[in-house]
Order: sequence, then C-alpha cells, then structure tokens
Amino acid sequence: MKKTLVGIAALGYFGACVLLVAGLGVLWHRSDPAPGQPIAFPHTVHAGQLQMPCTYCHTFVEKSRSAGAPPLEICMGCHRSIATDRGEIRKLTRYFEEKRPVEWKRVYALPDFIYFSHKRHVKAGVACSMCHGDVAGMKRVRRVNELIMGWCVSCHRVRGASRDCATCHK
Amino acid sequence: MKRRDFLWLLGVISGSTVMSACGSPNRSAKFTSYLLPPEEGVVPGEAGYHPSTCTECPAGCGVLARVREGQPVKLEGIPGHPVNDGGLCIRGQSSLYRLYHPERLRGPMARDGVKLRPISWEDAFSRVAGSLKASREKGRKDLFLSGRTTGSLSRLADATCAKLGIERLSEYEVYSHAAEKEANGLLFGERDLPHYRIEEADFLLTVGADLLETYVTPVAYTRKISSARARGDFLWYHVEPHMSLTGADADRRFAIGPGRERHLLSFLLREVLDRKTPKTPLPGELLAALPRTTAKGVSGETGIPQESLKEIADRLAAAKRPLVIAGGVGTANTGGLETASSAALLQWVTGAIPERVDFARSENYRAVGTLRDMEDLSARMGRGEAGVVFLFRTNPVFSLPPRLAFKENLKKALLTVGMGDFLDETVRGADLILPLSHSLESWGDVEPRRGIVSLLQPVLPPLHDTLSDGDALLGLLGKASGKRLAGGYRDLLAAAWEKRLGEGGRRRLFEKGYVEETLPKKAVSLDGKRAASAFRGAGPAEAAGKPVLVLAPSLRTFDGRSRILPILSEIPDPLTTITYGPWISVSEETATRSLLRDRDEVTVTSADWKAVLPVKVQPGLAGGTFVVHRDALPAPPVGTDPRTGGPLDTIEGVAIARTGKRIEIPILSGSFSQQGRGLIPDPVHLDEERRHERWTLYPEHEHKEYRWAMAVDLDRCNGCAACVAACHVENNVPVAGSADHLKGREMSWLRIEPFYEKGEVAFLPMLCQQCHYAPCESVCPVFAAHHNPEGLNVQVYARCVGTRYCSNNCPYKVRRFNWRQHPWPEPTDRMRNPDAPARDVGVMEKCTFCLQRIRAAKDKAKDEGRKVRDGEFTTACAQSCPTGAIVFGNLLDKESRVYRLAHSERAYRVFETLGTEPSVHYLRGRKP
Amino acid sequence: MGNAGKYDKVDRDILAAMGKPGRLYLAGLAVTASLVVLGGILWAYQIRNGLGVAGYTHPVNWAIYITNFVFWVGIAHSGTLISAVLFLFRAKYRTSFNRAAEAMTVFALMVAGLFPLIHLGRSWVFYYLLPYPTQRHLWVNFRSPLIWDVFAVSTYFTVSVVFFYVGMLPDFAAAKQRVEGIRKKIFSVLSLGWKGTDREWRHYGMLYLFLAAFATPLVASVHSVVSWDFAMSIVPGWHTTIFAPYFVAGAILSGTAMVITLVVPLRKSLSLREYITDDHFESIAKILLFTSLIVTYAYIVEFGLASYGENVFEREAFRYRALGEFRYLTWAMLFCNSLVPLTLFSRRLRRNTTYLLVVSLLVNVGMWLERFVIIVTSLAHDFDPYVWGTYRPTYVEVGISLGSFGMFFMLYLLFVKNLPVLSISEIKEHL
Amino acid sequence: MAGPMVFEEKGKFLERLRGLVQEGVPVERIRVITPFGVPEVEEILPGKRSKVRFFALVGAASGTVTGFAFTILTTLSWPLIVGGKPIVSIPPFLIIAFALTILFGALSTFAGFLLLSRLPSLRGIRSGEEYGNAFVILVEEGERR
Repeated sequence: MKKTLVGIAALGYFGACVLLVAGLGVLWHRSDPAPGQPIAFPHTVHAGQLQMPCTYCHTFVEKSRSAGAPPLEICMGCHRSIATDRGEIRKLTRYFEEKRPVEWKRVYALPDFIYFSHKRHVKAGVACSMCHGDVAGMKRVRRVNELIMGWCVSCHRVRGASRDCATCHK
Repeated sequence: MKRRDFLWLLGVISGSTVMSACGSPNRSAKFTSYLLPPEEGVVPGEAGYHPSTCTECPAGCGVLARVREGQPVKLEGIPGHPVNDGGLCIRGQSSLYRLYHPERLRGPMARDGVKLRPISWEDAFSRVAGSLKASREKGRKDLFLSGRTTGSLSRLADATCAKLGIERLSEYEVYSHAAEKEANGLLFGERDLPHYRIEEADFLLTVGADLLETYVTPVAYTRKISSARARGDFLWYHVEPHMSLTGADADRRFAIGPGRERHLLSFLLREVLDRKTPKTPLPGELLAALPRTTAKGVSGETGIPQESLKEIADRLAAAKRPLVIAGGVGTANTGGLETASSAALLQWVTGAIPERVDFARSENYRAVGTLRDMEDLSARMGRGEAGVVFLFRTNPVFSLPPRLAFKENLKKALLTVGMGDFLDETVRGADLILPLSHSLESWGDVEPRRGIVSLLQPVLPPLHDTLSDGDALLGLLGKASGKRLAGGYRDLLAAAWEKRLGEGGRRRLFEKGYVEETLPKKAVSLDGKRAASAFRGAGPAEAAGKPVLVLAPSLRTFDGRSRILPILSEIPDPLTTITYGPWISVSEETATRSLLRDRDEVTVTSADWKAVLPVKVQPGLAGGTFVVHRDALPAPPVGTDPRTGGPLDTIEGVAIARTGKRIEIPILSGSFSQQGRGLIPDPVHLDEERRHERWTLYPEHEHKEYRWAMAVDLDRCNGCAACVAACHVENNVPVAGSADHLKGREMSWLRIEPFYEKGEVAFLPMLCQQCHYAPCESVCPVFAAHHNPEGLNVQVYARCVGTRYCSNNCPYKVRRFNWRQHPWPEPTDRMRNPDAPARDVGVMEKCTFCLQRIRAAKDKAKDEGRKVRDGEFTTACAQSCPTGAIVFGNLLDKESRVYRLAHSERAYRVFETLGTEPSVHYLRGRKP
Repeated sequence: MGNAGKYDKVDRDILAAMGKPGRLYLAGLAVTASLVVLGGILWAYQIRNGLGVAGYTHPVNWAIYITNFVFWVGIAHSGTLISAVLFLFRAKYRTSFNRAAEAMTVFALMVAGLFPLIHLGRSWVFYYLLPYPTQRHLWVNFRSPLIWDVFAVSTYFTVSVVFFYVGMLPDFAAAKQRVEGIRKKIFSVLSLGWKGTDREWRHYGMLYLFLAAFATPLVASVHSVVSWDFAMSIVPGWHTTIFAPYFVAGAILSGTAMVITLVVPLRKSLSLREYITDDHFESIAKILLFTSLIVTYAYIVEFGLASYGENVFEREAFRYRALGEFRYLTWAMLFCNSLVPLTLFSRRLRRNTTYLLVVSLLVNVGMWLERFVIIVTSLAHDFDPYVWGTYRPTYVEVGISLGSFGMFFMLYLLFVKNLPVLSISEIKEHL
Repeated sequence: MAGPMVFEEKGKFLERLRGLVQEGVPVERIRVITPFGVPEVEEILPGKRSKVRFFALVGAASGTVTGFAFTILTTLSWPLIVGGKPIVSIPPFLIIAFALTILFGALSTFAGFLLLSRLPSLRGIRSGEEYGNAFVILVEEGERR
C-alpha cells in the first residue's frame, strides 16, 4: 500500500520535473543555428580552398565593433569574370545590377543590452575561429557557440580580460 | 571642375549618412551587404557627426548631428560657432523630437468638404497654380505670409513671390521686438535689432529682456555673460515685472510694476546726463522732449525703493563700459517705445554705440512685421481682397488675439495653403496642406545674424513624403510659372554659396557648418528731431494699483511653437518645477491676502476675456502681478501699441477669483525650501579635514587608471535645464507623461532643484553622485548595482530584479524605476541612441556618467595606445551646458580641470556628513 | 471510569474536530478561498502591467507588500516561541496552544514568503536571488540584507515545518487507530510506523529538545534579520540600532495576539474548554502585555532619540510620522499597541476570552499599522526635500493583501479539519 | 512467558515493569509500548542516552563551516566592490553562517532520530497490532537475542 503511494509520489515528482524541463526548452527560444542564406555562399571554397583571409571580405573587423558584410563590389571584383555561369553567381550579379543590397540572415546575434566590439577582440589576438569555429570547413555557416554570458566570461577569465560588468553591459 | 568636386562633396555627405547604416549589430536580425564600400572615415557601427543648424527658434544655433545607423540620435552645439559656440538650449536639444514626432504631417493633403484627404505633390502644386490663375482673373491679391526667414530661403521666397505676382507680406513673429526696432529707427534710422557685445561690458542693466531664455539669441547671450563673468569685473542688474530665470541669475534683480519701465529709464537717463556730459551732446529739442522725473516720483511709480534707484544710477554712471538693454516684456507695453528709446539713448550717451551695440552685425529682424501688420492683413482678408493665401511656417491662428478675427477672415480667401510640419491651429484650417521637411532632412542655409552663414544639410533622407522649404517653393514656382528649374534647391544653393563665399568659404561651410564674414563697424548718428518724437505723446499713464497680468515668454516653448514636443512638457519649468499643464503664477503677497494655495483653481478675467487656471505661488513676484506663459494661452487678449504696432503683453486691470475647486498639476518639487539641510550651503564650509579625509575600519578600495568625477559650478549654473534635455536624448530616458507625473513617477536622470530663500532662488542640478561608498550598492541582492574600477556606480539593467532597495537607500533619490513599459511610438523609436541600453519594465535605471561615451573614448585611446586625455570627451549634460558650469573628467589625473575644481576653495559635496563620498563636486561662492 | 477511558476521551474529544464540517465552516472556507483567487488574479494583472498598477511613488518604493511581509513573518513568530521557548521553560500551559501556534507559524510563513516575490519589479527572474551555480558564473551579494532574508526565512520555514511534523508524529499514530478510510492510510504513512516503544520515546525526547533548542535562537535571529532590512539602510527612521529587539518584541506581540485570535473561536467551536482553560489564556495574555510594554518602550526611545538628537533628517522623519499626513495611522497604532494592552493588568479582563479576542484583533491591526507607518513615512520624507512625496495604495495592493489573509485563514481552516488540533500525547501525559 | 502484558492503568504497568526488573529479567529483553512518553520508564529501564545529540552537533558544525566557506568562496570567485566594503566582509557572512548552522543542525537531528529509532518502518505502517491507549510490556525469549 505504501509502495503504491511512494510510487505515485515518485512518478508525480519526476513527471513534474520532465514537464518543467520541456517547458523551459520550449520557452527558451533559440534561432536556427544554420539559417539558409539568400545566396548559398560557400566559405569552404573561398576561405577553404582559396585560403582567402577573413578580412579580405569582412573589411571592418579590425576597424569597427561590427565586422560588416562585404560590399557587393568586392564580390563582383572577382566574379565579373570568374564562374559567371553558375546559378548562385548569376543571383549575385542580378543583385548587383538591380542595385539591391543582399540581406543575409544573422547567424550570431547579441542581445540589445550588450556592447561587443570585434575590433577589440581581434586586436587582442583572438582568432576568428575561437568564436566562429572552423568557418572554412562549413558549406553553410553554422553557429558553433551560443553567445551566452557564461561562455564569454569563462574566456575573459582565462585570458585575464576585464570582468567589470560595464565592459559588456551597456 | 569646381562644380563637380562640389557635387562630390554633397555625395560624400548625403552618401555617408546612408552608408553608415550598414552592419547595425543590434538593431535587426538582418546583416546587410551594400553595393559600394562606404567612403573613408565612415565605418559601420561607428557614429558620424554632421554639422547643421537648429531651427527650433529664430536664433539659428549651429548643431552637430550625431548619426548612427543612418539616423540622427543626438544634437550638440558646434564648438566655435559664432552664435552658440558649442552650447545648445533645452529647446535645441529637444528638437530631435520634432523630427521624429509621430504626429508630423506625412504627405500633402487637400480639403474636400470638412475632412482632409491625401493627394500627390503634383496635384497639390497644380491646384495652387490653378487657384493662382483663378484669383488673378477675379482680381484678387495673392498673399504670402511666413515666419522669420533669412539667407537663401528668404531670397528664394522673394523671387518666387515676385515671379508669381504674389505679395510677400512682412514676416510674422510673436516676438517681433517692435518697440526696440521702432526706437532704433527713430533715433538712428536703423529699424533693426543690434547685436549686443555683452562680453565687453563691465556693467549690464537689462530691463525686461530675458537674455537667458528667449531674447533674440539666448544661447549666445548666455555664453557672453558667462565669459564676461569669468573676467571678474562684471556686474549685472536686471529689472523685470515678472520672475524669470534671467532675473534669478542676475547679480541683482529688481521687481518693477508692469509697464513702469519707462519711468525708471528716463530717470536713469536724466541721472546719467546730469552726472557726465556725453562726448557728443544731445540735440536741444531732444533734451527738451525728455520727461522730467524725481527719484521720489519714479520710486512711487515703479515700486523700486529710492536707494535702489540711486544704486542703479550710481553703478551706471560709474561703470567704464556700461550696457543697457531694454526688451522682452519690458517694452511690450504702452510705454514700450519710450522705454526702448530711453535705453537706446542711454546706450548712446554712455558710448556703448558702436562698441558694445553693433548695428553692423544686426540680428536680421528687418523683414519681421508687427501686430498692426497682421491687423491690416486680417482686415484685407475680411474685405475679401485675398486670393491664394500662403501660410509658410507660421501659426498666427494660435498666437493672434481673437479681436483680429484672423481665423474667420482667413476663410474668405479663395485658397489657403498651409505649409508646415504639423497640423497646428493654422495649418489645420487650410484648404491645402503642403508638409515641409525638418531642417535635418533639408538643404539650406540661414543667416541668423548679419555676416553669419550657417549650413542646413540633410543628415537623413526624409522620413515622410515631404519637401524641404526650398524645394517646396521651387515646386510651386515651377508649376505656376510653367518652366521647371533643372536640379533642385541644392543646386541653387551651390551657386549661391559659390557666389557669396567663394571656393574656400564654401569648403569651410561644409567642414565647420558655418562661415563668418568680416564686416566693417557701422557708425550710426542720432537724429534729434525724429528722436524727440519718440518721447512726445507718450502713452496714457498706467492705471495705478490695478492687478496686471504679464504674458511671459516660456523657456520651454519660446512663443508656444515648441509645445508640441513631448519632452518639453516632461522637463519641469525650472522656477516652479511644474511639468504638464498651464498655470498662473501668483505673488506670495497676493496669495496670503486672498488665501490662495498651489493648485487652487482661479478664473482670470479682463475686459473682454476669461480663463480658468490653477495657481502656483511664485516667490519674488511683485504684489498685484500675475504671470502666465505665452504658450499657455491660445489667442491671448493682447492689445496693439498704437505707436510701435507691437503687442501689449501686459494686460492691465485683470480680476482673479477663486472657484473653490482644485486642478491637479504636477509640481515635482516636494519642498522649495532646503529645510535647513544645506544642500546649497552659504557660505561653503571649507574645513579640509571634513571634506577630503575619511576614517574607516575597512581597507579602502582604490581606482587604477581612471576615477570619473564631475564638478558643477553653481555660480555659473542658471537653471536653464539644457542639460536635462541633453540627458534625456543621449540616454533614451523615456517620456513618462502627465498621469505618471501626477503620481510622482518622473523618469528624468538629471533634475534642476530650485530652492528659494527670501525671494532669491538657487538651482542645484542633481544627478547620480557616483558615490565612492555608495549606499545603493551594498543593498542590492544580485550585484545589479556595483562599483566598477573606474569609480562608477554601474547599474546592470539585465540583472536588476527590481527590489527598489537601492532607491530607498539613495540619499539623493536619483534612481528611477520603470513602473511600466514605456512606449516609443514609431518613428520615435528611431531616435533612440543604440549605444545606450533600452530599459525594461520593472528595472531600476540611473545616470552612469554617459557610460557609452566613456567606453567610446577609452576604445579610441586604446587604439592609439594611450590614456584618455582630459577634455577629450565629456558627458551629454556637460557638453550641452551653455555656461560651461559642468566639468567632467578623471580625478586621478592631477592636471585635469575636474581635479582642480574638486579641490578648489569653493568645492563641497551634498550631504557630506553621510560619508557617501560623492564623485560629483559642487562649487559655490557668494553672489557679489 | 478508568484511565483508559480518560485517554480514550482525549482521543475522541480532540479527533472529534475532524468530524463532518458544518455549514459555517464550509462558508468560511468558500469566502477565504475566493479571496485567494482574487489575490491571484490581481497579482497576474500586476505582473502583466508592471508595478505601476500599485500605488508606489518615486520616494516611496516600498509600501504595503513589504508591510504584509513583515506582518506575516511577525505572526509566524509566537508559533515557535510558544512551542519551543515555553517547552524549554517547561511551561505546562503550552500544551494547549502549541499545535495551533505551530500550524500558524507554518501557514504565516507560506503567506509571508510570497510577498517579496509579489513586490519584485520582475517577479519572473526571482531566481536571480537564489545562490545556485549558473552558467553566468555569478552569485548573489551576501552583503545585502535581502539575501539574509532569503536564508533566514527559508531556514525558519524548514525548521518550523520539521518541528510541526515531529510534534504530530505520535498523534498520527494515535489518530490512525481512530479514523477510517483514506485518512487512515494517510495517517499511517505520516506516522512512519510509530509504535511508541521505549526506544522511540527516548530518541524522540532528545530530538524534540534539540529542535526546541535550535528554534529558540532562530526566532530571535529571523526577525532581527527582517528588521535589518530597514536598520541596515541609511533612511532616517529606519537606521536605528534598537530595531532588532524592537521588531522581535513586536513580532511576538502580534504573534501572540494572532494565537488568541485563532484559539478563542477554535476552543468555542470545537468545545475544547477542558483542555484549553482560562488559566492558559491568562498566561498568554501576560505574554501579550509584557511584549506590548517592550514595544511601547521602543516607541518612546525612537521618538526620544529623534527629538533630542541633533540630526535634522531623523527629527523631520519622526515629526512627519507623528504629525504628518499619516498621523492618524500613527495614533491608531499607539492606541492599539500601547494603550489597549495596558487593560490586561486587570486579572478579570485577562480571563475574559471575548475581551481578549477584541484586544488581540486590535493589536493585530496596530501591529500592521506599525509596520506601515515605519516603512511609508520614513521613505516619504528622507534626505533631499525636493523629492519628498506621499503614497496612496491602489485596489491592487488592497486586493492582494486581502488575498493573503484569505490564504492564511483558508490554510488554517483546512488544518483544523484534517489534523489533530491539540497535542494528544502531551495532553495525556499531563492528565 | 511470551505474549504481551497489556495494562489499562499507568500505575499498574509501572509496578509490573519494576517487578520484572527485580525478577531479574534482563533489561534488554524487555520492550514497552506506551501511548505517550513516560519518564519513569527511563529510570526503570536505564539505557544509553540517545545519540541524537551527536547528529545535532555534527550537523550544526557542518552548517557553520558551509556557511562561511560558501559565502567567502563565491564572493572571491567574482570579486565585485559594493558600497566600498571589502570583498570578504565577515560580519554579513556571519548571518548566513548562523542560518545554515540552525538549518543543518535541525535537519541532521531529525535524520538522526529517524535513523536511531528505525523509522520509517514498513512493518509499523502496515502492522495490525494496535494497543490503543494501553501500556504494553513485551518480553522476548532469551535465545532470540
């Protein structure tokens, strides 16, 4: 008799826990870690096979808080002549000719109340791959790190960077 | 060649604003590749600064627009600008709210029947053209009425009117300064306002002219006065019927019976003439015309005690470089012309002209007409002479007295074209509404003062379907005259600048945002005969002892034009700390006599007019004098001065009666007395030991590189509240609204606390004191409030759970709690500074010395491998302060200004006995 | 009749309470329950629209919610006091109150625990207040009195629950033999198979002694900590060293009052006259009187220090409290807490339960007012005169407060019908 | 002589108990069941004093240690200055330590009690044998011990 009671209690308890976790999972919204992009740009080719440095396209990463997406002119610099017949390149040229900016889907986004500067991190010798992973090996860019506070802090801890809240919290 | 690189320049400026929009890290989930790489110097995610000019009032201060993600998010005065030299007033700071105002006109509209229907610009113009033709056939006269315009726009308006056979009426301004202009016209043949070189005077007597608030070019005069004060030998007396910030800031203030200024000034004139003969003696007939006065009589008339009269006279006579300025409410009465003329004569005999009274650099008010002109206009329209009437950036329906029946007569016109940015009282009634762009969306220039060209340039593409002032006129011209101009107003300007300023000048205009031409001094001569006429047939003697209502200009809304900006109702009026709603100021004497308390409802009645207002008891006001701000009264019952044609802003013989009801208005101050707590000690206690040493059992925490601190010089602060507005805009401080204010839930991070003592008022700007031993921090259970290595009390909004213990434990009560989610109605959300965080409901917020600015400065310094230099950057409040009362810097740097000030003899800190060790040091000496 | 009969009668009498509920009881249950629902709805409304729906103003950041928190924690006090302290003092009359008092403690703490959450600006992140390892690497600020609260109150709750349960252990065993059906089953489980062997009784005695020993300092500490929420701040009118003893005394005063409020009707409705006698009430009344005197002394000290001290802030705070716009509340408080209890010097009144009931109700009101004026008036007029303000509660706050009372009495009604309201074993022991 | 001796009267029960002890029945073979704690039983059947005390001591001590360790280590793990107070400020930590002392003490005492008095016992919960308000003496057979 007591067994059944205990059983019921235990069942109820664990059931509740499971529900709670599930609920949290649903509530904690996470964006798609590898969204499809308007143009399927293969980092594998450019950063991988061609060994182009990140800064060739992401020109502002050393100058500004945001790395900046490459202006289409840079793409066209090569693709006026190279591989012009491929579908994706056609898309690109169409964008360029129609003078439409390309609106890429964000892979990494920070909350509004956080100040983050690519410049500072790059100048401090943090390699792009430390946060963005081996992009050169990704056909479609995938988010390898969730940008949660603990993740930032642990690195700041290790590298002895500032842990004053005001460094990152606006 | 020249032309091309000019256009290239334009490209840079307009282009860059668009380009700096790319890669906005936080704003959107999008991440954009633009077509062309942004030009050098403009980097995504970083701010750009673009010079332009403030158009919130006629003063024309130069502003730098701070642009992020292609949106201007902050305006700051241009350092070195001949008008405001870096300072910017409360209205200028707030004017971004005009640009982003949700109620702005979004496109041209035409009236069919009663309601307005949107139409295209093309149709709008052709409708105007059509009506112009029609009115010509009918033999009607087409009229163009505008507010004060200067520079190229003024010329374009003239040209347009000339070409289309439209009569351009003299411009309409509520503050037309008619009396001064009339007087200067009669005396010197210069019907304009001179520019006063106050900085060169050693004694200043101002009569009615509220230099610090609205008088012609307040920021300029504020700066001049503080620079004169900095010299040390400067003394300033102010005479006024009401109580104004200007009076409060003057070294001595005398309350005078409204409309009695002329007696005072003619007395002073006599005195000065008796004591020392001027270099060039006054012509006989003029001397004869001057009224004879006795100290006793004048004292009786003005209510100023004889010894005070004598003191003023002595000072004036003794001064080496005296300057007398009469204006504002001081000349807006029946004696106005005489007052102004006496003042001008005093300037003449004391040799202030042309040294300190500069007619060469006059304030460009020639084209501005008077109230009488408006009477004529209204009459003409009433007679049905008017064809098409253009109302260009002016709101007479609001500000004209009802007796003119302007609104009614306007209806008799064939077509009324309202050109403005809001559905204000005038535009609302128009048949055709042409929306004009904000100056930050338009090309143009203004000439606020002779010889100063100040640039207007677009820092963002128009938010709505609007045209710039110039392009709107050109559009009209093109449509009506049949031949359209190639290019737009921009090309016209280009040519004009090319012609006027030449190559170098034009480049400077773009670099600095202004060009100052060198003008020769202008010597004027006194015409005795005409001058004498100014004194003959003076207005009737004022009714003695009757209560008088003074319509005062408002610091917050000028003549009422800025009352549409929500933030200006949010920021309290410095003297009364009232935020929302109109009120009538009553002297303490009257209040005690007729048992009036704050918020009591009263009815104010004059011969032909009545108003119901809540009472605010105003210390320092002369008995029997009531004050209402101009913006509080639509269609006020002002008369016309028969001699100057100017308005009579003092209404004689009003009656005031208590209704027994109360009107709840938000008076933010809980007590206008210091309650003996020495927030503003006088004299400042100077015992070093108490101030700089502290005895504690705990080990001290010290700061490594920086310790940010602030010094506020209360002797310089005049309570103008520009800093408050700047703080609001810089830090996205929300507009709480009157409902919350009535509950006592204002959100402002920085406030001006007025404290009265025997009619004298002192202002204390109160913001987070960034205490070294902060009581707020230790009580926060989650470390949301904590001390950072640079001496800031950081508030981590994302961590705050909202126990509000920190606010309880803050002796200065400078923390603000988000009682609800504050809305940012589109498009106001675009003016939010992306570098400052957005605060959520249920979170405590406060000043952090503009953390984002500190961060930016340190970032820059780090790139250049150095420490942040003193004065390299400053907080928003300090930046905007026209008197430079606020100084911000690093306390660890012994060379820094803030260090020097913090250790000056005049320095003290509020509630020092609490041992909180604030980082905000106040400086306070004694008034001379 | 013989001994056994005697004991059986005790069982019968006390367990009789668990009989079929009457109309009055059900009505009471309905009323209290609906109050709880009302409170819940209002809280949801407040969470949705922000704390603006409450009457807070800028200077007055704490008001009725914190008042309720302190009030309920105070109520919780005499529970443990009567059980533990009187147990240590071997006060026999404790037997007739301890169960009721302990239950009161537990329920009052349940209610009190809610208010810090209700009062939070962002209730949904309340877990920031709990010291648990997070991915943020960030802990809580142990220097903040609010964290002390978290620890003190949760400890107090746990210990009180254990104390309450342990006290009932033998009674469950006794009760399970007298009831039928599901109740029997539940009681059997709750009794943990208690038989009453000599071994069990020996350890039990020791356990109870130690729990009492632990609980007694806890009583003092918890309300001291609560008082430090105020005393640790620098707000004039809060920043006082006497706060800890002052609040503890106040807590016991209000708690004792609440015990009387609860037990008088209890005794009447369940006809437990012979177990809860007038002598018992007299003794409790004495405690009430005594603590009321302490509290009065504290009032005198407070105002005395303020008026003699040279501190302008302190002086203004107390001038405002005594003569400001909340003066009527202050005066009412003084009347209820200081004057009314003085009548208990008369033996006749001490033994008159109806009169005691009235007094206890007044004291409850008075103690609630005390917390209110301390919190609100001190905040309304603190250092900077510019920000002086006032406070008016809204229907939301009032509703939620009513809800809290509803919750407390609902729980109590349930307790009365489902658990032995007196300590059976102890009563037998003392027969 | 197996089987329980059941008494209605507390007095009679105590008499018999004394009797048994005088007859020389080994104390450890006598088990009594009473409806409430009877102090006299303690005197008649002198057993060791309850070990619950030690649980109390250990629990309380561990509470104090945990309290200080927890507060000090966590504040050191991310040192944030508040109110100019030192990172490790003992006085406030004392309060946490105190609370934990009581908490751990109380809980471990309770645990100790359950452990020592073999509770909860399934048999006890299920058992039919119920003596109500009677006083019972059980004497077990020697061999079984």
